[in-house]
Amino acid sequence: MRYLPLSNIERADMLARIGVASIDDLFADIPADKRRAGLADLPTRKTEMEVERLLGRMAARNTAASAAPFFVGAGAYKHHVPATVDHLIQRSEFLTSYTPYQPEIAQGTLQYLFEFQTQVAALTGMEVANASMYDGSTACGEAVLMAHRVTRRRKAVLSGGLHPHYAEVVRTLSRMAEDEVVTLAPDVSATEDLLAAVDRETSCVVVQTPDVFGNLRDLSALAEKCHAEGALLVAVFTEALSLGLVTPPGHMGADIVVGEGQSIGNGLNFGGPYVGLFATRQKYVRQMPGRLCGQTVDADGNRGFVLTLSTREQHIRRDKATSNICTNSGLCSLAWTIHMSLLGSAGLSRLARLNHVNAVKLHEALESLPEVEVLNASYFNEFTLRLKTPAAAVVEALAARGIMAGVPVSRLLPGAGLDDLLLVASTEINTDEDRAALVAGLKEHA
Amino acid sequence: MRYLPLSNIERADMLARIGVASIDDLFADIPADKRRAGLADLPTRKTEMEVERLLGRMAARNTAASAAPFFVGAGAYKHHVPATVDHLIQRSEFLTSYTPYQPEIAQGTLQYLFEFQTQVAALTGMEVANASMYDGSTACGEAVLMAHRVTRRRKAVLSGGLHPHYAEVVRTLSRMAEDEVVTLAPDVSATEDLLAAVDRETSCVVVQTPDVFGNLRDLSALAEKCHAEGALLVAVFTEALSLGLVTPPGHMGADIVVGEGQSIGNGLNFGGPYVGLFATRQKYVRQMPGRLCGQTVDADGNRGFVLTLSTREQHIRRDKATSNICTNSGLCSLAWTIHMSLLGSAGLSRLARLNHVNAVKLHEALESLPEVEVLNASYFNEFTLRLKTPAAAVVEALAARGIMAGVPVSRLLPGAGLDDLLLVASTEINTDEDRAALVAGLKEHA
Amino acid sequence: QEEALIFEFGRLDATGVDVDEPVAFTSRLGGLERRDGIGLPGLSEPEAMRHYVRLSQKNYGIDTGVFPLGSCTMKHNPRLNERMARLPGFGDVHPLQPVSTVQGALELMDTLAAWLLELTGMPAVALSPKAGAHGELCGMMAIKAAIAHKGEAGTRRTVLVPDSAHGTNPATAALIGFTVKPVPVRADGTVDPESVRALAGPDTAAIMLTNPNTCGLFEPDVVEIAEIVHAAGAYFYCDGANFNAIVGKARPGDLGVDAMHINLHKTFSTPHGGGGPGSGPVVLSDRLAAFAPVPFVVRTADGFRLVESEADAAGQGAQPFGRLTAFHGQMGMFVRALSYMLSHGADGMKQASEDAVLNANYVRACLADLLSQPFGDRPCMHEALFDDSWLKDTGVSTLDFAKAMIDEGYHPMTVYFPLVVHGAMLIEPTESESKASLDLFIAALRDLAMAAKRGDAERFTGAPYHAPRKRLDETRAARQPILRWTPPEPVRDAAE
Amino acid sequence: QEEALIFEFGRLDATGVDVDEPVAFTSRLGGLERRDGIGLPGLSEPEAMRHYVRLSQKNYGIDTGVFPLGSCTMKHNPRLNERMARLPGFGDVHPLQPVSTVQGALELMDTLAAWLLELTGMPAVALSPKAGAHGELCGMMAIKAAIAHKGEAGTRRTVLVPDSAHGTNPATAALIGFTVKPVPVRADGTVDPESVRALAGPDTAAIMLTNPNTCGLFEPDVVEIAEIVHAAGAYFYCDGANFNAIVGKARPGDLGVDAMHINLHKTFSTPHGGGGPGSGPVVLSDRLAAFAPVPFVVRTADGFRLVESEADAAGQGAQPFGRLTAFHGQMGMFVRALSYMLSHGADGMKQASEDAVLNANYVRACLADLLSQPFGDRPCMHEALFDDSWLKDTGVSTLDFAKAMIDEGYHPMTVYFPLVVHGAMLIEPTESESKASLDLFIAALRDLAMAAKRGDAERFTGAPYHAPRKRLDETRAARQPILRWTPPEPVRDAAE
Repeated sequence: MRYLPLSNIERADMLARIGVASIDDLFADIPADKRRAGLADLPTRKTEMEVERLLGRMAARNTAASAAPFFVGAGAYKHHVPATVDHLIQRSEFLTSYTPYQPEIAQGTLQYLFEFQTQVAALTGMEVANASMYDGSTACGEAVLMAHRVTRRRKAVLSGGLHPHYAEVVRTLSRMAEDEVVTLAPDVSATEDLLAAVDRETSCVVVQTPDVFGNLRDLSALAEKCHAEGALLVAVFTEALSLGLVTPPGHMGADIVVGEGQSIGNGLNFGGPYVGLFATRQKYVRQMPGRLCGQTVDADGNRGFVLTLSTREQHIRRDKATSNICTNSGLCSLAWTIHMSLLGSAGLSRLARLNHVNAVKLHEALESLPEVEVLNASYFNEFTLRLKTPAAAVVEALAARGIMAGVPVSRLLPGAGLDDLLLVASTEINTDEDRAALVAGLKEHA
Repeated sequence: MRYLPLSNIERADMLARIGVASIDDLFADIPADKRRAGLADLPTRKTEMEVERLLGRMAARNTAASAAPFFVGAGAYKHHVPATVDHLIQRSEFLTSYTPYQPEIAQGTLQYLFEFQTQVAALTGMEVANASMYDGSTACGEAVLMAHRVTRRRKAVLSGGLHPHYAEVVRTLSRMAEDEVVTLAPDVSATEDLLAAVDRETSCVVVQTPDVFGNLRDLSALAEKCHAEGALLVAVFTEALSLGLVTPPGHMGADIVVGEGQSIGNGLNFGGPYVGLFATRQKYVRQMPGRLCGQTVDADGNRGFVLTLSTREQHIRRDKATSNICTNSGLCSLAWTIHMSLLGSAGLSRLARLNHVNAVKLHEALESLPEVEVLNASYFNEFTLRLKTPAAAVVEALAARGIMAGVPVSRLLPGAGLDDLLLVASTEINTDEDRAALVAGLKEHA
Repeated sequence: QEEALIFEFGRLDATGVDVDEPVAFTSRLGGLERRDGIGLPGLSEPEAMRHYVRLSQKNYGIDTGVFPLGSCTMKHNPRLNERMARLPGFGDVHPLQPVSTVQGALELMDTLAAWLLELTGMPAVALSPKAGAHGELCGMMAIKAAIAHKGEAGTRRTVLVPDSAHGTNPATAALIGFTVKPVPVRADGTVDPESVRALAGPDTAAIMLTNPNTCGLFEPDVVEIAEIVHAAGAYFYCDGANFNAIVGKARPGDLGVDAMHINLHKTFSTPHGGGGPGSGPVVLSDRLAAFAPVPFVVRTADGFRLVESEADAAGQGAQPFGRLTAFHGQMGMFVRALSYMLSHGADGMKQASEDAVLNANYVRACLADLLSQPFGDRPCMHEALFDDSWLKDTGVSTLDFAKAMIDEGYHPMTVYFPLVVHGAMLIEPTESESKASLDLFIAALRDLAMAAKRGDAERFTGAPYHAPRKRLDETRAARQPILRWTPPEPVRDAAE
Repeated sequence: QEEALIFEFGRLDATGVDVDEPVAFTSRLGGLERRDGIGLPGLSEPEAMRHYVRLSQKNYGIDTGVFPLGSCTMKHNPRLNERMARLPGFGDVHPLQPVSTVQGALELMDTLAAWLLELTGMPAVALSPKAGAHGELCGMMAIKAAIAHKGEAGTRRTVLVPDSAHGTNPATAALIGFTVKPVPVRADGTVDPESVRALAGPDTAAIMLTNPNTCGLFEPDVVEIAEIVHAAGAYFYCDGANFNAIVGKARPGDLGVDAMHINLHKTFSTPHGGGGPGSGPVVLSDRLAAFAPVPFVVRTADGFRLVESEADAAGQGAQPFGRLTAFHGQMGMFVRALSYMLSHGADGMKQASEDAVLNANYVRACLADLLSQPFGDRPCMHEALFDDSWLKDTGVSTLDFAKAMIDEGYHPMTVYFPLVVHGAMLIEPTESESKASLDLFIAALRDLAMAAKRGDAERFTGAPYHAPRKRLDETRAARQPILRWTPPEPVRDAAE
């Protein structure tokens, strides 16, 4: 087997050195009646060529985003990632390294995490950030738990504009932790009265901007209300690129900002792995979940970096830890920080502008269609259409024509009576031809 | 522009430091009437995404070998290369390094070249090998020039089984160098009388095995005859993998062995870059062209490697050099040596056997067809078919059906009256389905 | 050479990504335009390339040397798997595309699930957990849901966790409201069924047992422990971090396990990537299967379907406890893990487990005369555990010894874990090391051990001497945390 | 750590490639089965990965630091280009597939050719040469063919080559039977037209002139030289190794050039790869175009066609001098070069040339007070040339100085070339270096230069001190060449 270096002769020599007669002597602790002689129902080893064929055949049964006019978003976005990014994250020294618990030989990982944390803080307009979480939705769940810890309250209020999957993650966690959650009704046009939902029991309000329907939200008044009631404002985003163009939550008073970082540096990957971003105020840093990289000095006085504040973490504090989380999304955060370092403020804001322009162009093109209505007053690169027929069927019909039209709201909120709504995202990848194809398709099928 | 780090402010500062008023002052030596203000007829810079689209569109207009039943050979062969190989050659320290003229910081390149030379020598059954040439055909040309130097004669004899392109390369070089070449008639069934062509004027005989028609040749008698006449035997191969299964030229008395290494570690690349292999006897080493890596010690007495015998080379000897060659095929030789290190004798001979078996299976499947006749008495993984109609048309007809049937001999030897011959190669990539598709296609179109 | 921070050499006006300047347009941002400069430096592509290549050179990886990190399973990461995960049909597919356009992706998930079930002997699996600890959460949530379903939510609130467990175990249990009750480990490093029997009762929700355990031992009484727990009406959660030792040798399903997470990045070699991403599918027994979270894949006559809502799941007879993450799990890791499984096959995976155990025992046997073993000179599974009693009076600590390994070109082993062993050193060579490599490694450790015993303390207490950094001050980092770069105070020109 | 040779640790019975064992079969090998063991060790994949990763760590590349190698043009290699070359439609296409199945590949070659012609102002190009020196051979063969066509094969047998030329120039001319006549370089580092006039005559076949030349200077009299050569009935071959300095600023076609090779790996950034592969297309004037070798691409109403035989070419009115290589040239490099061109565009390529020249002059200006310039303090093109007169009496040679740069973390510049300058040091920073990077580089060189002048000779003569190897004994390597590994003599056991 190509991955296994030992020969049978070596195996025999090693058994002799150990002083046992056979390999099975080393497995003697397994109860005799539970021992297996192998895995008879599974196929035996395959050559690399065969594996490529098998998996290649499966892959070929999927339509890649770049192979079609593509307008699917709702929490994950198709962007162009420079070839440099994927090249660099595959460097052996990054790819095959471990969590940097031995900082003297992990300064590469640690320095990029320190740079990553600084970038995330700047992007979100916050003071500090952690070294990444699994994804945006789990970061959102962790934000609520952190708000409980900070406020010593246990009731979260979820906006009706929060991505339904994020809301489900929070509700699942809260149900299990026996905390309270108030979820507002789906809020297509960003008109809900969140302020009214905040009281002295509220630990936090969780609100997304751009929200799941694409609306941009000014959080300033809500932040004031939260702070007046002693609650925290948790701001969520699913499109990190939006922060290149719109006011970041940190500038509107948010206490915790979490979001999905996939748009920067990371591919769609059918949903994962992604990279959760988590930022907060300096004063809450010891309540923050997840891994943190900090600056220090070595024995010679030279600057260096280490994982720090690990007394919050499970491997030290066990059942008193701030979170059970053990890994971060290391390699995805590396991709994120490389892409962000390439972009810089200048590239980021231009790229964000191009996304917005493409969405505006699509909006304008769609206005000619009597079959559809754009519901948004504001948006970044995604908005909601009202169709004359159920959106799910329209999406399937367009898919059959090779057009990926977007996400039917009914897929995210089944049974909510929003079957005629379609979420449409447009990024820098869309061309005039893509837009024309979508308009033509909707004209025919919507 | 993403590749250019200077800002306009920096450019101005630097011009000031240099002490000139404008960038054009630095180009003052260009005659004024020849200066250009740019390249008006060419498009301006494109984003990475646009370049991917443009080139992706061109690439999509080609049928990839792995996308079709594939039997094309005649000097380049489709083999499976482990993913490890391409990963490793893209390591920055290999990819972006230069010819190892500063050996203290190029031991990585030098050690793999030393290993490569040893592997090539072992594979060909020779004593020494160089650090690679451009490809098999140019290595063949260099072999003839070397034979001239060694024998101080200037007449080469080319077998009719030599790949016609290789023969053309040698003839072009010889015509230009005003040397003599005798080319025997195309020798489909390896029955030519090469011994008769060797005389006291002959510097070398160039003979290929497996020859271009796929026949395996025993060179022993020819070697004896050459040596009796004071000529060298130059043995050529275009399928390096064959040496895993058949007697290497070095064991049959060849003095110089050259060939195409593409089959090991390197993709088809529409003809290049490939890697030329060049091996000879120790006694001729100072007449060998190309780069050589040798073992030595450093100032501490530790083993190390350097480029050596460079007094043969153009940058030292200028017009007295053994060759004008300046580069080798560094990265391709790295791919070759990595793949060969993974294979080892054990993997190599098994892979070669699998190739041969697949060819035998194809042969047997074709025997059922009255439309075709296999001409070879022996072969490794490629043989010649005689069809009832011109092979070029058959190949086109099968290509239209998505089958890559092989190479019409008329493409290599136009006007030679061999239009009904088809070269068919079969490697480890071919499946039973591939063979069935070819047989069915030939049944219908041949 | 030192490598500056991007903030110290990057320019705020520069970018390494060309983007077409958009045409003039009417903004639809609702007055929320960002007005600050963001403050992120941009690097040209050559600058970025060099920065990250140089940073990488300060790292140690499996590809650069032996990485004997016990419990972490740093094995070879085949590049085939990287290539497969990057096929456009896997890497460039959106989680919310119409399911008709992702049938191959769903097939892959279904195939991976089938392999995991066969390997573990379990009837169900939840794929969506994003890491090992997330898998633990998933399994414990399923247990909590099952308990609630039986009407015992108010009473069964205690989870038994052996002292030797990973920290994630108690943290996970506590996170969802369970009270953690420690189970002492007996002198031989394993759990005594009688300890469990004494603690298990009507208040017990579950036991969380690692097997093979963190001392590198297979729990010989695991079947009896499972029976005790089940008899008490509780569930057996197995931490599967060390499953890599027994693939093809024993099946958790045969041992009475109700839930076990599988670290795809440990057992099936998806790269650790400097700390993630991981992937932690959870296999579930019949007693828990119905409570698995959404989404999941079902096979129908028309192809594969994704069940994404609780309502849809209910229609399938399931009672999912909810949702763990926005989408369907770590697809990129699924592809790599399946590529690993297909490559090894049944025979290769069994051989891999055997080789992992063989290598660990070989290291153990070759060091047994110098280092001390806390539980006596007996075979281990895939990792060899030593304590620090042999270092007594040498002035060298476990940490010092670990740091000195760096100077010999090796990554240290896991130290000070498991907590039940004083000054623990946990060595897991994995099946990826050749005998030649192990022999060099053993020789280096023997040389160090003899130096320590000889009293050459300086070689250890100042180590590492030959690394990109000398020993780093972790206390200072924690006391005054500096978690981000801030611009230096502007130096005021005296003339101003 | 030392890295052993594969022959020293690999096993002859091992392999890292799984291959299905073929079924029994009837061999058709004609009795020529190989019977020796071949003798090649096989490495498991993890062993191979580590071996080559560790070897790579002993190398220096553009990605790891400044690589100021004059005349070699070590500029940034964009990874986009690597990705494009690996598209299956380019990387996985056979050169002898039916042309109907490779129309995109031919389109790419045709597009590349069109760009090269526009950039150089020339009417024709031969793409097949596999490297710069091969391109020289192509160009000189075309010249020889043209001379023969005019019936002057017997008389025009001399080629003029300036002393400053690359060694490939005289070697190429000699290879195909020309006699090389050196042209002296005048005191300012350029060629005096009068020297050419004095040498050119009816026996002259061509001049081979590098422009910009190897002293880093644009030949100011290039047009007059071209006229002299043409007036003598000879041809002007231009070595285009330094074309990267003038793209968008001047066109060889406007200067009277008849043939010029273009190093795609220098001017258009295809990676040097430790010594290749290169690619050396040759642009040709109208006087030579007809003699270009086969194969070449022609555009027809039905698409692109490959002209592969001399007969076919004759039908197109061409008289190819023959064939240079088996197939169509370095397709992999064509893709990368076109990707580079498209990315830069006309504006970017001009800017790149300007930045390359600006960077070189900046380095020159910042070192001019310490180092000596052989041709005075005047602007250079893309590379700055110094000689060793400033090192006189320091006990430090150019080589020592170069080796000392290694200890500062830099790759040495080109040394002892061009031959016309004593102890030459040729620095080409390229456009890829940022100003910040150059400032560090300049500071390091200034520090070294001052140390040399200060008499700190030991820092130089023993250098490098901090490299994977101390200075290597090249004489010993050449005197008793060891060009391959051989098994050590078996140690005979005394007891036997």
